[in-house]
Amino acid sequence: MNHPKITAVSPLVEHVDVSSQLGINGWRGVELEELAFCIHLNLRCDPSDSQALTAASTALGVALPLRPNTFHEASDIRIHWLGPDEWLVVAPTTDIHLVDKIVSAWTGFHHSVTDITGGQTVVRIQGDRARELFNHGCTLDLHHRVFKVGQCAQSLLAHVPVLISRRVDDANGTCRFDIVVRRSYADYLAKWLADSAEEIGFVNRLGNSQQPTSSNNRSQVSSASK
Amino acid sequence: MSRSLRVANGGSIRRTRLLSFSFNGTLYSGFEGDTLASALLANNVRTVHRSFKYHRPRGVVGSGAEEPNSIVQVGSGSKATPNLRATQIELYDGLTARSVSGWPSLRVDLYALNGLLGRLLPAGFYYKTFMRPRFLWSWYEHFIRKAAGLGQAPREADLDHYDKLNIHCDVLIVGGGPTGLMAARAAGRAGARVIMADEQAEMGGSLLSSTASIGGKKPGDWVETVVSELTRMPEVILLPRSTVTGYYDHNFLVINERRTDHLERPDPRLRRERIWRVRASQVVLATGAIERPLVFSNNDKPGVMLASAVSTYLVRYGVLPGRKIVFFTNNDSAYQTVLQLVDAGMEVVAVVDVRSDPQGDLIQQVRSAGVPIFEGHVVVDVRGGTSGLRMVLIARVNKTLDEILSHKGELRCDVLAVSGGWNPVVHLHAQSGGKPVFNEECASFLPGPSVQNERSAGAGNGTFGLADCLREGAEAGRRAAQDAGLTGDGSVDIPKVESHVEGSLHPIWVVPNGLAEGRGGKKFVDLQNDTTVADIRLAAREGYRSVEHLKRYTALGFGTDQGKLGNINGMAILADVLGQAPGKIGTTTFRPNYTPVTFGAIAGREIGSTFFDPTRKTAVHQWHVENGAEFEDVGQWKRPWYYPLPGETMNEAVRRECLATRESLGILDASTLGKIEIRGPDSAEFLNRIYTNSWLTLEIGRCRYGLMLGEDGMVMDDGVTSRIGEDHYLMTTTTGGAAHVLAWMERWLQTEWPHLRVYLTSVTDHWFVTSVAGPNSREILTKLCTDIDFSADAFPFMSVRAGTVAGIPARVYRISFSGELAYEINVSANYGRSLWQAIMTAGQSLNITPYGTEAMHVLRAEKGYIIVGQDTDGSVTPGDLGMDWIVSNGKDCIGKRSLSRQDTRRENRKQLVGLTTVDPTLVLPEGAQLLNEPAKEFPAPMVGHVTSSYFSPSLRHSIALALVKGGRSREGSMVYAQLIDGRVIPATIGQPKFFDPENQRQKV
Amino acid sequence: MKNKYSIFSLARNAVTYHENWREAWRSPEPRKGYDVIVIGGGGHGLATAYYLASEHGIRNVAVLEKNWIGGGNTGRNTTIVRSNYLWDESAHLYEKSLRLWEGLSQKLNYNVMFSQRGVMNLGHTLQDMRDIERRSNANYLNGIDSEVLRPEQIRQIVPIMNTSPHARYPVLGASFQRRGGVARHDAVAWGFARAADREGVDILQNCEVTGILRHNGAVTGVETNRGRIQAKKVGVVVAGHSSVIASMAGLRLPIESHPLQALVSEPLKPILHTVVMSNAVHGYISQSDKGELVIGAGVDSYTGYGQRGSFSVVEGNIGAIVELFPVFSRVRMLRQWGGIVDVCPDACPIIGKTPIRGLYFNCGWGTGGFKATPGSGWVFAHTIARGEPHSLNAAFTLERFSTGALIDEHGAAGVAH
Amino acid sequence: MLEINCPWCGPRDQIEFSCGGEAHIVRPLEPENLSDDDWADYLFYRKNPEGRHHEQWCHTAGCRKWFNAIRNTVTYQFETVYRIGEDLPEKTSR
Ligand SMILES: Cc1cc2nc3c(=O)[nH]c(=O)nc-3n(C[C@H](O)[C@H](O)[C@H](O)COP(=O)(O)OP(=O)(O)OC[C@H]3O[C@@H](n4cnc5c(N)ncnc54)[C@H](O)[C@@H]3O)c2cc1C
Ligand SMILES: NC(=O)c1ccc[n+]([C@@H]2O[C@H](COP(=O)([O-])OP(=O)(O)OC[C@H]3O[C@@H](n4cnc5c(N)ncnc54)[C@H](O)[C@@H]3O)[C@@H](O)[C@H]2O)c1
Ligand SMILES: Cc1cc2nc3c(=O)[nH]c(=O)nc-3n(C[C@H](O)[C@H](O)[C@H](O)COP(=O)(O)O)c2cc1C
Ligand SMILES: [Zn+2]
Repeated sequence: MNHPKITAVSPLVEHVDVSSQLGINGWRGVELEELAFCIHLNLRCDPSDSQALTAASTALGVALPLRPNTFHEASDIRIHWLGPDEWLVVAPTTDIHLVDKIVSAWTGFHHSVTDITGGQTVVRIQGDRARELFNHGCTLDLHHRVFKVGQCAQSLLAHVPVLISRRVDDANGTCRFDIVVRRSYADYLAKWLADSAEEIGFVNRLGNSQQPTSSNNRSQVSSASK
Repeated sequence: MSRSLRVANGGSIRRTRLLSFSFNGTLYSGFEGDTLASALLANNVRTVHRSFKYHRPRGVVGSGAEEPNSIVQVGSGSKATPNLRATQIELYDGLTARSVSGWPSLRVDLYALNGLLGRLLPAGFYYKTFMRPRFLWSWYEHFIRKAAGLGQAPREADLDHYDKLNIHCDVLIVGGGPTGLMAARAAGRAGARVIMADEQAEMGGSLLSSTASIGGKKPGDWVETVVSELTRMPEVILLPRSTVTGYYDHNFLVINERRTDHLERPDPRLRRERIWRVRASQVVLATGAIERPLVFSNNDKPGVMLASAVSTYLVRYGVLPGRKIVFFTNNDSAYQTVLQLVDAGMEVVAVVDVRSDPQGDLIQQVRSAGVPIFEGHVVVDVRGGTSGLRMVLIARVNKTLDEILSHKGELRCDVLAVSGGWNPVVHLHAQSGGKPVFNEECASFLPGPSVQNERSAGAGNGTFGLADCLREGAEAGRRAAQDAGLTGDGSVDIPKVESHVEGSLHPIWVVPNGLAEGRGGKKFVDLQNDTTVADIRLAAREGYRSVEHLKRYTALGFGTDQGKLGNINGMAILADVLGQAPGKIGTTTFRPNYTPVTFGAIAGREIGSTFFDPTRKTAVHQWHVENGAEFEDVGQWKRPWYYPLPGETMNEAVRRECLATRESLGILDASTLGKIEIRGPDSAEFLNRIYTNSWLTLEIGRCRYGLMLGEDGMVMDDGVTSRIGEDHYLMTTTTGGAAHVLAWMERWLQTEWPHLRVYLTSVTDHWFVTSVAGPNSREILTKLCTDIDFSADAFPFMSVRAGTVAGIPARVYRISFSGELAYEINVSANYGRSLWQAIMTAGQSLNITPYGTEAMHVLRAEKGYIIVGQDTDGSVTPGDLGMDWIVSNGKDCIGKRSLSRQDTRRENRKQLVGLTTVDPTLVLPEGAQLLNEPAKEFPAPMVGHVTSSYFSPSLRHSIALALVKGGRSREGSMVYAQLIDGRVIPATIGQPKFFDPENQRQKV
Repeated sequence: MKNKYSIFSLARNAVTYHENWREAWRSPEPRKGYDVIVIGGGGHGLATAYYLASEHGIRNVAVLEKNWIGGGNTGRNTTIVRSNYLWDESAHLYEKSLRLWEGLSQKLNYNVMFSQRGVMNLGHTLQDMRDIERRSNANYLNGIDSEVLRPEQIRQIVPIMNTSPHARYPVLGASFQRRGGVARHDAVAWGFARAADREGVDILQNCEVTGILRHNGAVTGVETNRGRIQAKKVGVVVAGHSSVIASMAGLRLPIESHPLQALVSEPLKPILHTVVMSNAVHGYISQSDKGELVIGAGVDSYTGYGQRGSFSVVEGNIGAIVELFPVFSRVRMLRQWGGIVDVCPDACPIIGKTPIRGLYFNCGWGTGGFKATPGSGWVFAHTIARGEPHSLNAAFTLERFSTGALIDEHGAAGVAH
Repeated sequence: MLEINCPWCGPRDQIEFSCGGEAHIVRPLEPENLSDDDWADYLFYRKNPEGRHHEQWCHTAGCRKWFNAIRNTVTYQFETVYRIGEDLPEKTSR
């Protein structure tokens, strides 16, 4: 049977039409951008099992960070520490064999690899006043001396559970954070961000919508859900 | 009649900016930089308020947060703001304010009759009367309530918005006076992240009304220099108009920043107020001191002011609050103000000093300036009215200050400036857990040992000399930075200031007037609550002797000023009455807020329909919206409740949705159910412990229903769990219970059974889930999915298969909550919309009908399936639900032991039954209570209640589930639902199964 | 009667400048021993002593209070009084209390300002409404006044409430008990103290119990900071400190002590004429006779004896109030404080015997015992005097935690205050 | 507002945590062999001390790990935190 066009829809699709807004004094304090449709994997294994760790880093090309609240990154794959035995991998959509790689690397170890791609999205917040934006609803100390590039933390932002990571500043030195937010909360959080940025202004690039999906990455989802 | 009291020049007001404002309907003008209080004084407005109990006229007493009298209502409509202190309102053009008391007007206040009846109204009088006849109390209360209260709450919703910021810092400095400025400078230079907050519009604190030179500069210029240095430091945040209102545990402080009230036309994007939630490594309290009034007869008359306020109005606002000023003091500081007045060329009538031989440098200067000083004298009474003072009466007093030796006559004046010494602002120190200690020298309380990471400095620490304040501030800032771990050099030079020798203060708590106690004019201790010395004595006499009883019996310190002026005097007076030292009596408890904080600011931005609480939405939420769904709140989720077609009632819609599902095909968005991945070799064992039934035998690809108990044996959650792989399960939970169940299982795993090799991961958000239910569900799935064999044998009830539905990789479960043949399709939520659309399109010919939670509830109730939380309530066991079968005998599980307790194994517990009403069209209300026979008298014995109840469209009669005492053995007998509206509805007990009791339909 | 309170005695005393008022209660030295010692000078303890003397003729009684009477939860609560509880056992107990409230000022000759202005309990979800119906029907059948209000009716009674169907959690309805209301908390303690004192009860303030004396499994007295005092029977009514006293007697209780906070606004002219409670958005509010809005919410999650809690609870609470009453957004919060509430697993009190003979406990009232003050004292006095519970408190034993016969008021009714 | 030191993540604001009450209550191995009183003791009875208290916390909004803490219930100060499975600090350090 012929199926209608299958498209992936980002949880922020409704925000595509939200127009950017200038703040007081014409500020453009932050840019809000969605990095939709990344692959999100939740990994669990025993961190004292060095063989399992080695197997994972070989498979992924990056070592699992063992230092709390840090992430490792290589060739577009980022692995975030979530807990002493839990990590979040965020990888580009194109990395379709990722799950298979890690699952097979871990065969024989007590582990868990869970595809949660559909369950969360990444919002990038960059700009001179990004920290201020967070401060409206998050109790973490994000000061540059405290929360350095390479660090990440799970916390609450406007009562919503999020993972915040401090990324390398962009070429102009404006600082950049990525937050991972669960799909069901994403719309609320995006509205909250825009509201909180009222004074400082924001540039909206949320809601990367309706990306046509190649059959490739559909099979990716398939293998993850077997 | 109004003549201006503005002096020709001086003050830091901007005289080029004339502002007009109204007070009680009269137009006045003032300058930019004025407060409402200074502008009113400049316009010679004397009476600004009527007192709470006696409705005596009251004028401005202070110049800041301590002000008890000048409470006003500002603005109107959605901007109406009650109970602001005129001393803290920055003037802007067009400001409108009015008194909060006085009826019909401030000048002629009929309630002032209370004053005549004053003797009938001692402290606590209402506890002694209004008791008979009993039914009249509500009538009395009506008038008591009307007489009470200050301003009026707005009648319109607030259009302003508020904001919060969380912030961490190394050093939080409270107070931007000389002490705070030096502390900030030192801490800032050491490289610390500094926040300095001051409640006033500008930094500078008492320097704003000082004329002393500092480091060779005028005070204002010096402040300017420091502020501009601080502004250049990137890690320093200066917050004017920001009150530190609360000091909580673990060095968490709350700052209330006011951002727009002083602006005529603020940018609408600016949030009116902002709460800073500060976690400070170290805190420096440089909060200064508040001058203490003196307590004498009629000390509340308009025109009696704090000496420091007189100084502030003159130096800072260019207002001379009177033409002829008398000073009344027991210490040297007021002499400073006398000199300021003299320097400005004003007339000072005299200084009345209780000390018989005051010594300090300043006294000499005042004397040589030719101002008469009445040593060893007191003011025994004052005369005056709503338009100000006329004179004060003075008398000679004995050495111990408790007896009048001789009356000395009167001094004509229009202002009496009083100073009874200084009370360091120890509020925040006390809030932090510190215990203020009484200090004899300043006759007040000073900060005690620190409990949290906090230090006091300057006047707030009882250090009153400017030079000492500067030094102490710098030191406090430097050390705070050090203690916060900063290693930078925090040294600063201490600017030179002139200093003088000060004489000591002679405390006097009540000024005698030569009459017996309670005679003569009232002596007010708490101006806002009209608490007098006589009230305090009465309270002590009646046994209310603890300082806390005193406070509650007399309302001392209970007002919006929280007793900033009156408390210390009141406690000392009590101590005196009881013959104890004030230090022994102690203070009442200091609590947040230091000054009142707007509710809106505390609520912050997270209010209203969008932000009050996060809303969780499923991947097809927008489709539901576009298709007219009404939503039901389940936890934070929005779930489609029903989808009315135009003109359709809820009942009609639900009926249509139910019938379509039973007859052909319904589709439900079931994404909100909790979903937890369980992985690891011990998963089955884990499930065995968590669920009541056995999980060791479930085959891969099969599903099983499970019931979860609390350790108390009561049903906590339920759901279907399926075995996906060898060591891999997927559990579903109720929508509302999802987070709790995951947390609960994690807790058992981590704390009790860490040896079990199991990992839990929430996948609730990852999977979009839709249930396709009805006799035609197999047909549509066969259409949409070619890689799964949907035949009954290949894909039996209670199993799961992986495949591709509408081109989307999916897991398909054959489970049913409706009793129909049904499938639940799970796909990555990114494809939720595509899947939903595809099904809707494919189902068109089958009359596919989306149904909401209401129809879902009807369908499941027809089958007798329970909803945890609706048919159970935290007191229901599996046995009560007729589900003993699900509690496995062969093993332990959480909560099992509780089931064998005496009460949980009792016969006559409430048990789940089905009810059918005798009149099939009557739907029992959910929550109806059941009786064995209609009640003739009350209380009547109840035997159960209705938990779920609907009209069943398929059966064409009403159905209900109920919990009834011993219900399972009562099949066929009658119960009566007797309702609050008087109706009695008879119903018959039956099995909790109404439709297809043999479950034929879901198994086809 | 000497020193009886009335408008006439006020007038009489006014003539003499109020110099002749006698103390409301004496401050005697502790005697060597008493028939009954009541530990805890809160409302419940003082009421117990009063009813021991007035109903059971046991006058050789002392109330021992470690600080000042009424300074515990009695002086910190939001004063909501109602009796519309779900389960029969609680409903009967609280209704007894409400009946006592209705004549209390007269009985004590002290105006406790009991104001029956109605208590409204809002429902925001369909399940809230089922629970409200269920409870209201039960109340009705238990002979307790009760109504279920629709949003239009709520709007009429409280026009300033946000009853918009578009609210995040719209108000779907409410239960309403018109006989419910508020009372002046301090006056309740003082009124009972004065009345008990007149019956001969010794009220000993600044008298902290530091030990429970026992012999052969029976209580014989208490150790205090003012010395040892003997007693034939000891009744413990110390709310948040119940576990502390229990441990002095070698017992543990099914209780945890949590901070519960409350706050008041600045005083306003009358604007809110009933008590409004919402468990779903977490806040309840009334306006006192003095004009301030009296506001509370739920407990802090951790145990705490600090009489203070966390700011986040206050934020949530005020958020809820502003959500329900947008007109209060510009009103300001004056003061905030905390109490220590003794929370039982089933949100119901424990009133009865202990394994130690002569030692009785009355505790576990948690967040909602102010309304029970007279009733609790009444049944506890009976229990101590007779050595057996009254039928009204028979179900509220410690044994229920072993048998499982809990009276689960929060499970079903979301009980708060 | 407490600041709680997660043994994994370091100091975080209280709102990220949930409190689990008294620590070191071990679930009986054979509940069926307990008397109703003993079972009630495990289920409901608590020390609830005024002062030093061993309790469990979970870093709910962070690493999701449960841990133990010793906290004073009057001052609210934490004396120490330690991971599940780690010895009680008093055994080791005092
Ligand atoms: C913020 C808050 C709001 C509340 N709101 C309501 C409400 O709206 N409606 C309602 O019905 N209930 C409410 N409650 C609950 C209610 O306040 C209490 O249940 C009730 O007041 C308890 O009274 P009590 O006399 O038992 O305890 P308390 O008044 O606490 O009295 C116990 C006394 O025992 C004393 N004591 C302790 N240890 C010792 C010792 N060792 N020796 C001697 N004395 C000792 C204490 O000092 C204290 O005075 C609220 C409670 C709080 C904290
Ligand atoms: N006996 C005397 O002559 C005498 C007495 C008292 C003060 N003084 C003089 O007063 C000065 C004291 O300097 P200082 O810096 O210690 O005090 P200060 O009074 O100059 O400054 C304190 C500042 O703290 C602010 N403040 C107080 N509580 C606050 C809060 N909770 N939030 C925000 N801001 C708050 C006040 O508004 C004020 O601006 C010295 O010059 C001293 O000589 C003299
Ligand atoms: C019903 C009620 C109303 C109150 N009203 C006020 C008030 O109007 N002004 C005030 O300062 N405090 C008020 N309080 C709070 C008390 O000042 C005090 O904070 C509370 O009794 C707790 O005691 P503590 O703060 O001394 O520990 C009120 C308390 C209650 C229980
Ligand atoms: Zn953590």
